[in-house]
Amino acid sequence: MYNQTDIIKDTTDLGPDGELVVNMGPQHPATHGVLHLVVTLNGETIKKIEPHLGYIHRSIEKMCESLTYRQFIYVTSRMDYLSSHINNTACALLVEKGMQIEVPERAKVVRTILNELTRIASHELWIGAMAMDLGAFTPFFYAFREREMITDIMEDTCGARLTMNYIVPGGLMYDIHPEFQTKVKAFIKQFKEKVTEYEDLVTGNIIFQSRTKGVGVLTAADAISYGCSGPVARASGVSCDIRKIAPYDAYDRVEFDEVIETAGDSFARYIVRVKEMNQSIRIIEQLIDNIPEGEFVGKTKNVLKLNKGEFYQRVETARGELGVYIVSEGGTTPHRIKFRSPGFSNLSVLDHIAKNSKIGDLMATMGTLDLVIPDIDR
Amino acid sequence: MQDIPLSQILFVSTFLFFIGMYGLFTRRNLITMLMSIELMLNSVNINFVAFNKYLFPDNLDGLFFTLFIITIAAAEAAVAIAIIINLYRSHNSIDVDDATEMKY
Amino acid sequence: MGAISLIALLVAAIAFSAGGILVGKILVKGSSNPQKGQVYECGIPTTISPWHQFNVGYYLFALLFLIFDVELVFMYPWAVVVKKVGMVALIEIIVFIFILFMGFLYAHKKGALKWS
Amino acid sequence: MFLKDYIVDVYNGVASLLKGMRKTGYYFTHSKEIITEQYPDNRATLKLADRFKGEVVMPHDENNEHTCTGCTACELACPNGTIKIITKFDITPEGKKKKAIDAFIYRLEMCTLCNLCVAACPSDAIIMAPNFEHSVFDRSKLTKILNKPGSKIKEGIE
Amino acid sequence: MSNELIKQYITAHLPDAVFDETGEWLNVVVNSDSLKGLMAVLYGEPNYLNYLFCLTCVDYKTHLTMVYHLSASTNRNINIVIKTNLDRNDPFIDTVCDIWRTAEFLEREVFEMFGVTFLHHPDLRNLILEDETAIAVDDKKELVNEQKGYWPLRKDFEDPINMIKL
Amino acid sequence: MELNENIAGNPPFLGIIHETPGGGIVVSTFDNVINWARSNSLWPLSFATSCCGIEMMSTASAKYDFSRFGFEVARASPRQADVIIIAGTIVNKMAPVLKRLYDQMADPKYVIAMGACAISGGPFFYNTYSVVKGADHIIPVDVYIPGCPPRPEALLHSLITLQEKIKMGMTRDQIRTEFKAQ
Amino acid sequence: MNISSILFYAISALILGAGILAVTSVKIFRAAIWLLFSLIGIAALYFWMQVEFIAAIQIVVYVGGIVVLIIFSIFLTQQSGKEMNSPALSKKIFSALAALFGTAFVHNLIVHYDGFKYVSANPFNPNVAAIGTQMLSTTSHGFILPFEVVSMLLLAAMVGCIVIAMRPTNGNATDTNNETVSNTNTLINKD
Amino acid sequence: MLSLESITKTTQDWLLAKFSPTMALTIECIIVILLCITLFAVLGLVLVLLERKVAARIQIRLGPNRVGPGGIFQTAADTLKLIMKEGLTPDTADKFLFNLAPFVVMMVAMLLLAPIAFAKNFQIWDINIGVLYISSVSSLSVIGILMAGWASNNKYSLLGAMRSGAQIVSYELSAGFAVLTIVVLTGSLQISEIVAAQQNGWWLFKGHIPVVIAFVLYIIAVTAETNRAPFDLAEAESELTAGFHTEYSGMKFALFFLAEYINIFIVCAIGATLFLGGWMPLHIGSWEAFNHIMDYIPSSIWFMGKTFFLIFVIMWFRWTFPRLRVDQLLNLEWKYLLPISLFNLLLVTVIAILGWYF
Ligand code: SF4
Ligand code: SF4
Ligand code: SF4
Repeated sequence: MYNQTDIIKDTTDLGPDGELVVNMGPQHPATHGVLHLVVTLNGETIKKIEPHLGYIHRSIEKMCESLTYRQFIYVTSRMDYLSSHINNTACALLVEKGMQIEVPERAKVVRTILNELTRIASHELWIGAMAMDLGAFTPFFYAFREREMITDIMEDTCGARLTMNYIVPGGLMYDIHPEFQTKVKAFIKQFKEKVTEYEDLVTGNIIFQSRTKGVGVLTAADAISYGCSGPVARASGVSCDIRKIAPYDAYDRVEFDEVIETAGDSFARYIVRVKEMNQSIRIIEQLIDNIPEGEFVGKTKNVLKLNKGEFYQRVETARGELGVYIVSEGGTTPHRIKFRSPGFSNLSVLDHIAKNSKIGDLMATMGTLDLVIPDIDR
Repeated sequence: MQDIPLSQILFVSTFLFFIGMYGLFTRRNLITMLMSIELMLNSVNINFVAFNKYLFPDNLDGLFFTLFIITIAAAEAAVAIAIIINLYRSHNSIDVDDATEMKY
Repeated sequence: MGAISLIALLVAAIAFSAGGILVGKILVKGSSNPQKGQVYECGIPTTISPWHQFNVGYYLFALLFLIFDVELVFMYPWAVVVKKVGMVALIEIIVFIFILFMGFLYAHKKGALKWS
Repeated sequence: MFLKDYIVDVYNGVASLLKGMRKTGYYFTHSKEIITEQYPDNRATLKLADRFKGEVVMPHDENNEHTCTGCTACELACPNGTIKIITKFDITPEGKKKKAIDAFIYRLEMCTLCNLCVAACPSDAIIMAPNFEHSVFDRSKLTKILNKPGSKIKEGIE
Repeated sequence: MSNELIKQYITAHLPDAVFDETGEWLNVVVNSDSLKGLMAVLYGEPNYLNYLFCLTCVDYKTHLTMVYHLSASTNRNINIVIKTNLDRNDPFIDTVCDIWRTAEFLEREVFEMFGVTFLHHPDLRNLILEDETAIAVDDKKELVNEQKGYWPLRKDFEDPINMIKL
Repeated sequence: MELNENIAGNPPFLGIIHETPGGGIVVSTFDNVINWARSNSLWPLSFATSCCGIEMMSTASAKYDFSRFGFEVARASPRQADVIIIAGTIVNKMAPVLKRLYDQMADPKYVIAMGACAISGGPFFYNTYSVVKGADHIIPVDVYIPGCPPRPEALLHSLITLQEKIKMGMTRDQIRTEFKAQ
Repeated sequence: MNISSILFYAISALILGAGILAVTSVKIFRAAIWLLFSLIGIAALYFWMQVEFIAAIQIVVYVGGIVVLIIFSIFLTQQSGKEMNSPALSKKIFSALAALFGTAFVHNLIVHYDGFKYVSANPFNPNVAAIGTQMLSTTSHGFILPFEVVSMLLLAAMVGCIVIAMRPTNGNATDTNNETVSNTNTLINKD
Repeated sequence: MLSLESITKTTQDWLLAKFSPTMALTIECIIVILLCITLFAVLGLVLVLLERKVAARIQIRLGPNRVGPGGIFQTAADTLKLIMKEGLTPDTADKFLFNLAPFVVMMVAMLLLAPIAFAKNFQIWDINIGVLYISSVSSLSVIGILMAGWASNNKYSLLGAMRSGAQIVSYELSAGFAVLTIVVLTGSLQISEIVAAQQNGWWLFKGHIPVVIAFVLYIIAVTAETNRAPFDLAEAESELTAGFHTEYSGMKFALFFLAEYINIFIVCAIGATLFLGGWMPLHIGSWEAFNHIMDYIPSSIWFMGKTFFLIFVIMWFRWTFPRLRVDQLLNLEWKYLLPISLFNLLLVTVIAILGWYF
């Protein structure tokens, strides 16, 4: 039934003297899903890492070719499920761009708030998972406590906890929940109180610092060459925040800083994400009291048809730059759709920066790259 | 305890010594040879302790000898293994047959 | 009780472990399939046995450990009598530790304590 | 100086560790921080968000009537073929033929809970319900027929 | 740096490049032979279009089109799209992964999804689909594409076993 | 809306009501004890392929805390795990891996299919060339919990259902006939 | 036969049996394990002789140190799962004969020697305090000088190990990490 | 009075009066065997549950609470399940060693119980080399781990076992030196004498800062020796799936699991004995009334209380800290702990010789 051979060829060749070829993944606690790394070890030192993808390749790009422009959005929440709102936004923006749909202000602001909440939620989860990779279990639970608050807000407004499908071409699917603003404010208050806990438990911890500082160093030149984006590139000193470069939704009217570190090591990537959460809070604070009244969805036709041509939309997800590239032949379905996923490029850098480090370092490096495998495999 | 005569303990150590010797003769691998040598050293230790216990209980000289033998065995094992590892690095084998053919 | 108790403890350990394992063996019958006996490696079939030669980086530490362990051994009888013997013992051990500490510093300087 | 650095190193390291231990110690001693909701025991009080998308249901009123006209807009809107509508033709009392649903087959096992069908339905015949206790031993139990047996369309809905 | 300058620059380098400015960004259609040279030129001074953020392929039923999205890492608002058309029956092109390391994985993906052969690619194997069709490619393009036919993202792709059409 | 109301065909809620299994199945006390132990100590394999895995993590987190049931000892090695929670899509390349993991688990072992993908391919049923249309094509599944993703409470519900199934001490076939008849 | 002698025979059987297996086992890792059991048996024998201190030392140094070291070096230098090629049969027989002959000879010696009769009136009292006192004493049976010399020996061994076992060169192994993308520029220039 | 001392004494007297000495000895042995097995089982159950509860409290959740009142039967269910689970042996493993390893680990754990003074006059064997016996026997446990790791024929197991080997042997040194400080102060290796020496105050309080340092070093070293987080590299989940026991299932796995907890108990018991006075009640200098009240608390409670306090500390470590990397781990031992403990030992010697302790 499955055209699949049992043998992965690359593992058959014996390593040279004293080298051990170890498969990490697809089922491995640290690969965050189903990444398969073929790691060549010399003692504890990594000599080579070869990623094998496709264990969660769900042929989304093929599938989207037969889905209409309203339908294909739901698939994208399943791609990078930790940034599902942002993915949805990208698709919605693209359809709006292709059809020149006017989006009401209210929808724009709400989208921005939701996107930032999603970013915080994603980073929270990442901190937890990353700490877990490094062997500290407790921060995971603290991080999830805050994340649950966001999930609650999402659930109230979007009706789902993870895969929202709330943003539709033209605006939002339905209006925000009446208690949305109070809940978000409560969350901001709690978050500001609790974020110092990470300082105590993780950031300041000597073990954590010694495990991440100077580990997996990525230079700016490499970051560019490998096409890295998002926190990974910003930790290496490359400015690449799409929210600044090509503002969408309400990003052009909020003030926030693009967080840039220059060390390029795992610790810098960690710091970038933590600071980014604070920036997100800043953005939300600016917008939450100023949600304009009005329609939440613009006028759209019942059947969406993109103009003939090519469209590209970039957004900044929690992991980096997501690009959606659509070739339209003018029909109701895309002719070709390509998702430029941030994780794909960020993953390709793994071999380069984790080589000649220890197995333990691989966990730190991989953790700070923040890979979401379904996003990479699509 | 005293129903076991000293000679019985000596038999055991003798056997052990010759077992070690057999190993030393038949093994061609430096590590296994080292292991055989450890056995032989241990049989000597048994003798020291037994003699001390049965024949000269006034002093503990036998015990000290054992103690020092163990010390020296440890130092010897450490250095031997360092040499073996070094040998392995340069010749990729720790077989005595290969080692004897080596050109220095 | 004396040494007999050690034997009793050994018997206890064996009885405990063997008992548990045997109960499981007798009462549980598992299914069998060809994959079950294979070595687990994240769901990918293993192709090279780890019994293939393998570079352990730790032997240098084991070497050093052995030396310090022997030192430790000599310090036990010393520690027992040090209060009785007094100053002589202190000087003795200072010399003893000093000499070994030289070795330690040497190892440190040579980078033997840096794990590569 | 070497020795000073060494001692400062040790001191800082230990201090940072103690800081972390203080935090965890705090939580250990403050049981009011525990946030666990005990699901099966709190069923009575568990309040899900109204909008929570648990499954698609078709509300029936007390006369066992629903408002689905069988227009198949939901079927078309559904991205992954979860809904299958089998229509039949009822004979109204006036003797006219009228399209109505025979079976509204909904395969919960496939539904992505994306809300597109609900949004597409012109007569609000289906809604999302916050039910989540669906676990079953047998997959075929998850294929449901949403219109209740013997139900019919509400008067005046076209 | 404006589109105009880039255009001039490209025209100077490749007189037969075709420009298309109807879309959001400047599109350049070039010959597949000259693509690599153009890329190398754009990468370096004075353009510094050194950020390849998207590399993909589009199947137009008559031909395949490789699409490269380039940008300057210093100013990500300068974007340029370079396209080149390939023969659908025997698509091959020079790799760009010695210019951008990210291209290595992206090209592997395109290779298995569309069957485009990238010459001089260091490790052209399947990345996502099953590995059994791994093949070695060197300069001779005759050797390639043993996995003929299983190119999922081509438009005429059929897989009656695995694919259920709605 | 009242929970679980008017859902046809669902077994009665299992977490609270303990009905003795009928159907003329003789269960000795010893078996009862064993089944009690097994049902209360289900150690999951840490295995998650995609989005549903995040909800699984949420279930582990402090708010839902599946450790209350004794499930928290997530084992990375299938040898020590009792239950695979298939949290996420299974694709063709993953299928043999999943099968191998299942095969390598020590008996007794259980499987929960979490989410639409694991049950039927769900969102990726049509027009995909690489998705397995239901994990039960590969390994036998004990409990299905639909949703995309199922919320943590739903996963807890499925675990309770599984516990109940184990306590019944019936085989898969027995269950099928038993519940078909209902 | 009382418990004590039963124990003695059991321990002897363990020592000898494990010893024989240690020198004949074809798998080197197993050989190391058998050696370990033999050494533990010897420790047990010391226990039986009530010299607990030496028994503990035996375990600490031999089992905790030497055998672990041997195991590590096995991994480094061998294919630990491979069966070692066993020596030629003739060699085996010859060695066995030599060993047997030696055993018989010594056995004979022991059996016929009767100088073992001397038993002191003092009880044998090997407690640690006594050992410590004797070790630190400077009288005729004191071992203070050997004690100090041991530290020299250990120092020498440590220095020797480091000199021998450290890799001669450490330079090139460290930094292959930084072969960055900068080579791409050169590639382009070539084009 | 509720004292284990009187119970043992009565039992012994009764046995000797009733039976011949050999018989009495045999019966005593049987009692010891049964007691130890029970202790093992109970300790395992309690400690695992305790760990899970502590973890839950730290992690702001409830922890097991549905099996029995407050979840107290949770570990019983786990154990029963593990016993009733199939025990697998990989085809390619070295079956003999694979099956032997859990026994070795178990035997080591069991043997370590012998010299522990659980209460006043309640000790299986007050061996005269007490603490040395403990160090020597505990160094055997590394063999069990190496055996398990190698015999599994699994890469993760092997890597885990190697790490564990290097780690355990390294940390044995500083544990040994920490123990030595107390030996220096007491002048004896025997557990009973060490406890007796703390009659008028625990060493932790009597011995000034150096003993406190030794105590800290001891706790760190034994945490590492028992492969507990933050030193749990041998079974580092995120790196080596389950480390050296990846291939073990069912009861054999349970034995490793159990032995780990028993080892924690033992090292904590030793720590309590050495530094916190074992079963000695808390006595403060000349506060007669206070000392008297303290004496009313049974000695076994004192002992268990101190031990469990140390166990709690070790658990607290585990749920707070990230894991170290293997080279950092070795660095910590060789660059920090070892020199500090050497130096500390000298300090303590000076204190002991000059009689500067209370
Ligand atoms: S919710 Fe979405 S997937 Fe489910 S039936 Fe409606 S449209 Fe289809
Ligand atoms: S549910 Fe609504 S959309 Fe679907 S068939 Fe009925 S009326 Fe039409
Ligand atoms: S069922 Fe939905 S949430 Fe779960 S894995 Fe599939 S797509 Fe993701």
